[in-house]
Amino acid sequence: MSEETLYWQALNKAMDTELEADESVFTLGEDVGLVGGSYRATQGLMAKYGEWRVRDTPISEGSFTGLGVGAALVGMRPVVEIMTVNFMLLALDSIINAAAKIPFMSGGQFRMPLVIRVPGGIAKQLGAQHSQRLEHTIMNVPGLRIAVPSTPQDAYWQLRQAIASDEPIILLEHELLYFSKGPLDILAEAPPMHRAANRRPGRDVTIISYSRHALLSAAAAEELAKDGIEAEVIDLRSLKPIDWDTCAASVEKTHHLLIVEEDCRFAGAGAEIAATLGERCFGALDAPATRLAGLDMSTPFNGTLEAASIPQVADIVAAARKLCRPAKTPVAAAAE
Amino acid sequence: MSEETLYWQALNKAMDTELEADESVFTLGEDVGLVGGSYRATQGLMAKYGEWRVRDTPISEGSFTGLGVGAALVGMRPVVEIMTVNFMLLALDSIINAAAKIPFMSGGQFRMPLVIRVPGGIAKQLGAQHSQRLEHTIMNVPGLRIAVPSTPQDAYWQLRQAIASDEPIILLEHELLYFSKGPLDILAEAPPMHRAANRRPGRDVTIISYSRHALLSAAAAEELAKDGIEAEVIDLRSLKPIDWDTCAASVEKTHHLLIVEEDCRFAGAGAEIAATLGERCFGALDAPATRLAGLDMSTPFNGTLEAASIPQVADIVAAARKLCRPAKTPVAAAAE
Amino acid sequence: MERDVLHRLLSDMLLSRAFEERAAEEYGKGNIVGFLHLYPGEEAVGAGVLNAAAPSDYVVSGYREHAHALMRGTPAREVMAELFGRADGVSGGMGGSMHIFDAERRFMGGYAIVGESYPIAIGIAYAIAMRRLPEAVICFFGDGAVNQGTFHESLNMAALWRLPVLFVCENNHYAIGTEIHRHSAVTEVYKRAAAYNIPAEKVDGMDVSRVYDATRRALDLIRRGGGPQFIECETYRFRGHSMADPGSYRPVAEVKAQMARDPITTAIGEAAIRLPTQAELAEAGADTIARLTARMVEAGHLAEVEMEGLRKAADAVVEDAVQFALHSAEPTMAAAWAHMTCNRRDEVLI
Amino acid sequence: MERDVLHRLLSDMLLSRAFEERAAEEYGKGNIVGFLHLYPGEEAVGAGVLNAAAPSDYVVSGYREHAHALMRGTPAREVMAELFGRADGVSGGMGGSMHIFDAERRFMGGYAIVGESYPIAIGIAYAIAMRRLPEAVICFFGDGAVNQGTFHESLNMAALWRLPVLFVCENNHYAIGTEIHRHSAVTEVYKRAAAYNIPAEKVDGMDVSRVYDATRRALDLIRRGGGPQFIECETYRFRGHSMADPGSYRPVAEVKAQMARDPITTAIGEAAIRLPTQAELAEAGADTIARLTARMVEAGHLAEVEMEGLRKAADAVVEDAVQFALHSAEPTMAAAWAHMTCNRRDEVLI
Ligand SMILES: Cc1ncc(C[n+]2csc(CCOP(=O)(O)OP(=O)(O)O)c2C)c(N)n1
Ligand SMILES: Cc1ncc(C[n+]2csc(CCOP(=O)(O)OP(=O)(O)O)c2C)c(N)n1
Ligand SMILES: [Mg+2]
Ligand SMILES: [Mg+2]
Repeated sequence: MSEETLYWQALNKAMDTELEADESVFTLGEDVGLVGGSYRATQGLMAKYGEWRVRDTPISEGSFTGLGVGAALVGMRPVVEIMTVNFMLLALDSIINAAAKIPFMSGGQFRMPLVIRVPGGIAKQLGAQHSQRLEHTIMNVPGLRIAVPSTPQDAYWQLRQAIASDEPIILLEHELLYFSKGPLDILAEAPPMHRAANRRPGRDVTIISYSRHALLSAAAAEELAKDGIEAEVIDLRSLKPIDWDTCAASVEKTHHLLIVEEDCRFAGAGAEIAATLGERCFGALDAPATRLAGLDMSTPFNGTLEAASIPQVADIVAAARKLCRPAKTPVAAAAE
Repeated sequence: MSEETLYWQALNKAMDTELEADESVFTLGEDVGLVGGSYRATQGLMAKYGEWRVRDTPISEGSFTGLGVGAALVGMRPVVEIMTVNFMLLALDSIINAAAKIPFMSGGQFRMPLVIRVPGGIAKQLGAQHSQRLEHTIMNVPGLRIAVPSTPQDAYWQLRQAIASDEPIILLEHELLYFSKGPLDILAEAPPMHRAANRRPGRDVTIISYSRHALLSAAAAEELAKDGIEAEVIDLRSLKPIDWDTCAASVEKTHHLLIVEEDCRFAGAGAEIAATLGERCFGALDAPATRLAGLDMSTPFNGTLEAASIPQVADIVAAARKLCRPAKTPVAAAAE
Repeated sequence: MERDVLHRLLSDMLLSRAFEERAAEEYGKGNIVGFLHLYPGEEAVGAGVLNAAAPSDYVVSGYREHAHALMRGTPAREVMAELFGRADGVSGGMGGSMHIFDAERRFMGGYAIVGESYPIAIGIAYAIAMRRLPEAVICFFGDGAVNQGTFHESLNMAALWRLPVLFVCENNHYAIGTEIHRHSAVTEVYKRAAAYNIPAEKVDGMDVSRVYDATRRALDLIRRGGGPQFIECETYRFRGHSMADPGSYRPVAEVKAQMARDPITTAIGEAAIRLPTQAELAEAGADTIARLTARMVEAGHLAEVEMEGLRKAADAVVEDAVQFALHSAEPTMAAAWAHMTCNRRDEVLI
Repeated sequence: MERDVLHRLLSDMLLSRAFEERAAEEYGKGNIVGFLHLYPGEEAVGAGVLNAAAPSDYVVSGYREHAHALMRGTPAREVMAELFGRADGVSGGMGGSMHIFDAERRFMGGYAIVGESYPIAIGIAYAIAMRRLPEAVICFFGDGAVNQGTFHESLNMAALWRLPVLFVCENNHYAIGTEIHRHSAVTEVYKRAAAYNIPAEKVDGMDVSRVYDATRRALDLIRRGGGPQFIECETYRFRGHSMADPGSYRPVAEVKAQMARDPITTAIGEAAIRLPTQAELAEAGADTIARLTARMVEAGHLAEVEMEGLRKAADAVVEDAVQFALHSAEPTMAAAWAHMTCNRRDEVLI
């Protein structure tokens, strides 16, 4: 049933399916129509559904995101694409002050079936202004939900779930994942949108991550296994809410927690994870909940420095090893 | 030497002193001139320094904040007042993408002596859109500094230090503090802007807080003392960077950490504090680092619910008591 | 103009005025807390525009919007209870005076962030256009709000896609304490719509029938597919920006002169047999309604019983609203959580 | 127009063209990574405007700005090294092609967030106005950038306070793949400046001498206290939006027709004894520079040696720049940290 599919194709298929099924679904954003989206997620859809349902917008992020809010208020199901997360800073008033608060402020009179799709993260030498990971900027806002699909299957599931939901949901898509491949089974039943996925069972250390770095963490776990360290890899899939039960269950089993994130360390997404699990699993932890994160630095353009500014697979391996066997020498460890 | 002064008067005096001393200092924002600022911080200054140096602006937060960035690039020392933190969402591109990144992106060619003053926090029934605490939204941004003065003396010191600094600095002022009184000694030597203050020594529990909630925490400590619990109260004064040494030293002494914040709990400022100190003081903590924070809810307009949505003195007392004496019954505790 | 319409307009204005003055009183007593932006002086704009709109049209407004909601038909009780922060308030006590929402009457919200209403208005209009309905969106905003970037962005999109929106600028010449000459390079607001090819006109916002007529014409054009329209209403607020503002940045002479142009005075004049003379108006001064009414009744322009009836009806509605609000319960925390998660359906989260 | 000026303009345009084509090549080889927005087709705008500016003026630009920096005088070596991300790049390898800064030449940055440059430009202008200096700020932006809210906000403030800014719109008719008719309700960009009472004019952006003249006039007005000025230059980019964009949303016929209007062709024409005829220009087609040069040399309009000299000089500068960049070291992490904290002075933080 499942087919190898590119991440962008999975999104494209999800959009297509929803546009087909429900007349109130429409999408808008810069170059989503004629060009088909910077990362192809809306390719071919304008030709199929017309320009009212697949709308190219002027460069006016604040207002076209707010347009989505207004349309959602009257029962449409808009999917706003903000070309990259870096431009979302221009749309935060519409997202935080309007979308997230209207249902509450109105005393529950209005639904807000708004979806905002945003490519982001560090790609390949796009410079400091185009390399942001702003998950943290929005995590603190009550009333929003945030999904962070790392696979084509999740991208497909979560986009469809987000469109079906009446809550305002932001999908953070990673720019380096659009051309990654993975199985997609469009008939498979989806887990709840916020459910974390256990990508690899293990007993020695829990690695919690999300988006692209969940894949890097899984790769690191394979390395660690060669070393005899069995890491359990949890891919959060959702940053708001976070599936604490799945996380805590793993930590209570492994007694070690490594949080891996691309976001800058200071007040990054990992801070909330470490704080909550540090409190909840206090008795179970044999070592402090540890964060491996991006440097607290604007992203350098130079490629070597750019790569060095965020955790790579080798860094994850090293951090996990250190966490599990802090006192042992490599020789002793190998002898185990 | 020290005089009882209102918080807004301390800010006003600091502005006046800096405007007087340095021609490159100027301030701008909505109604800072003729009206003298919503919270009076710039009262009387336009009459004294003229409209070019105390500039009333149109309602254009994105651009007048960016105007400050441009002026700072050529050696001016602008102090931008954003009327309340809620409108800062409209100015985040100028703050995050421009002010915070230009010195770095330019390879160190430019200074950024920009100060942004922002009243914020929950005041008195201003509704969900006017009750935000957005410290967390900006804490994750490399290149920014954030000061959170809780007393007139700190307001005076930190505003002057911010203006003197070449880094972009945001002063988060609390709306309920402008009419609070405290001693101000304009000749006293200032501690470094980012240094945390130990507001009350104690041995049983460390309470870390900032801004208005640092004052509430100090009040709670007095209550706790009646109970025989000696709380040490740390007022962070700076949210970026955070003075970890002062915090850690206290936790290593008390073995208990309570973080009190007005911000929503999920991914609030407290998350970073709990995460870093939970890791750094892992061995010293007898109980998990605990956060007492605002509810993850948009702020209700109704006054009773509004008050219930953030920690009050009694909540702090209860949380500290529970942290120090988890197993004891109230009777046993009283008998001590 | 039909006598019926004029009476409706006058009733609305009297209700709004009575409501606002009473709200100010209740604010003084501490029954209303927070920001409270009152509408006296500007009633002709709200009354004229909203009476010209159809029930199927949508309204989007700012933070000075509870008067708009009243004139749109939201029961005074529910508006007052919201100002009091009570459970029976139209927004359940969660919104407050700046966030009145009334789904039933398509009153799509008061927004307290200046400039936030434009995108929301064009979003609703986009939905209308997609569905090809004969509806329109009315978007209210002030002269100060025109300088927000969203004005520019949203008007461009409205024009580009010919969306059914009527933009109504309530130009009261001030953004809090900043007079229009000090905040806008072009002070004739309606001219700024030309940058988007949006037809625009300026009307005397102190004259309710002109506002009404202009709105009728504009909505008619919109419904015939003419795309967005723009009306600038020149008006004046008699009070400070909000209850916290004494308004001392305005010359006393200016305030007095404007008060003499009280729109309610003008409406009464039109509803009656002959218009009051300029001299009569000028003399009227601050307490226009009371003094002019007395003199007009004396002169037989308006039957005492009729005028008294309108006034009393308004007062009674407001008194009833206050009593209702006073006796309404405080909302519970459980209700607040229910509102937070009102869109979650049956999904169970963590 | 003086022959000297024309030669300078032509040299700049040839340098820019050679630099860009070589950059594209280096991109293909992997020496340049990331976004790379090239300038071919639009050289007349940058060359005309920047040659008319004084060294004491400031320049603020977008992400298609490395050509602007070149023509402003930043050594090609330092620009190329920045595109390569090397330590000797003008921004130390920290910025990249979209973030060229050159303090020495008052090149105040390339900004990659569309619309971000307006506020920065008016901020610099505000400082100039406060200091009463005879300087001006030149702010470049595209037709797509005009729809960002900051355009509206910043132009209003510039006009309100009569700030010394020259707004230069490089209208190449496209915002990536969205043609101007599909993104702007008013497509004659210069008309939008009227909403702020800013004097505006439209010039043929493929004709470098017109751009140069218009800029001279505008800067002159600004220096005489005339407040902000606005120039719209109609132009065209020959390539896709960036190296990642094949530009397939544009009709081939349109691209071909525009290439025939190659601004370098026009400049060569003016620098020489007689202008090429329309027919000659039309025939020139895609490979304008090569073909026209050959024919002009044949006709004796431009000395072969002279033209070859200019071209070779440009090529040599570019070749030297590439070699320089190739041999420049990678920046270190220590340097990156030093840039992050470059404003900290002696303060020791945690
Ligand atoms: C984005 C934003 N900036 C500032 C404010 C504070 N503020 C509230 S009302 C107001 C003045 C608005 O003036 P105008 O649009 O003319 O409306 P009026 O109050 O005169 O009806 C300001 C500056 C705000 N609410 N939102
Ligand atoms: C705020 C923002 N939104 C979107 C983008 C993505 N983007 C980069 S360039 C561009 C088109 C700009 O068009 P225009 O202003 O006409 O300049 P041109 O590229 O044609 O020179 C877009 C949409 C961006 N960089 N910033
Ligand atoms: Mg106004
Ligand atoms: Mg363009």
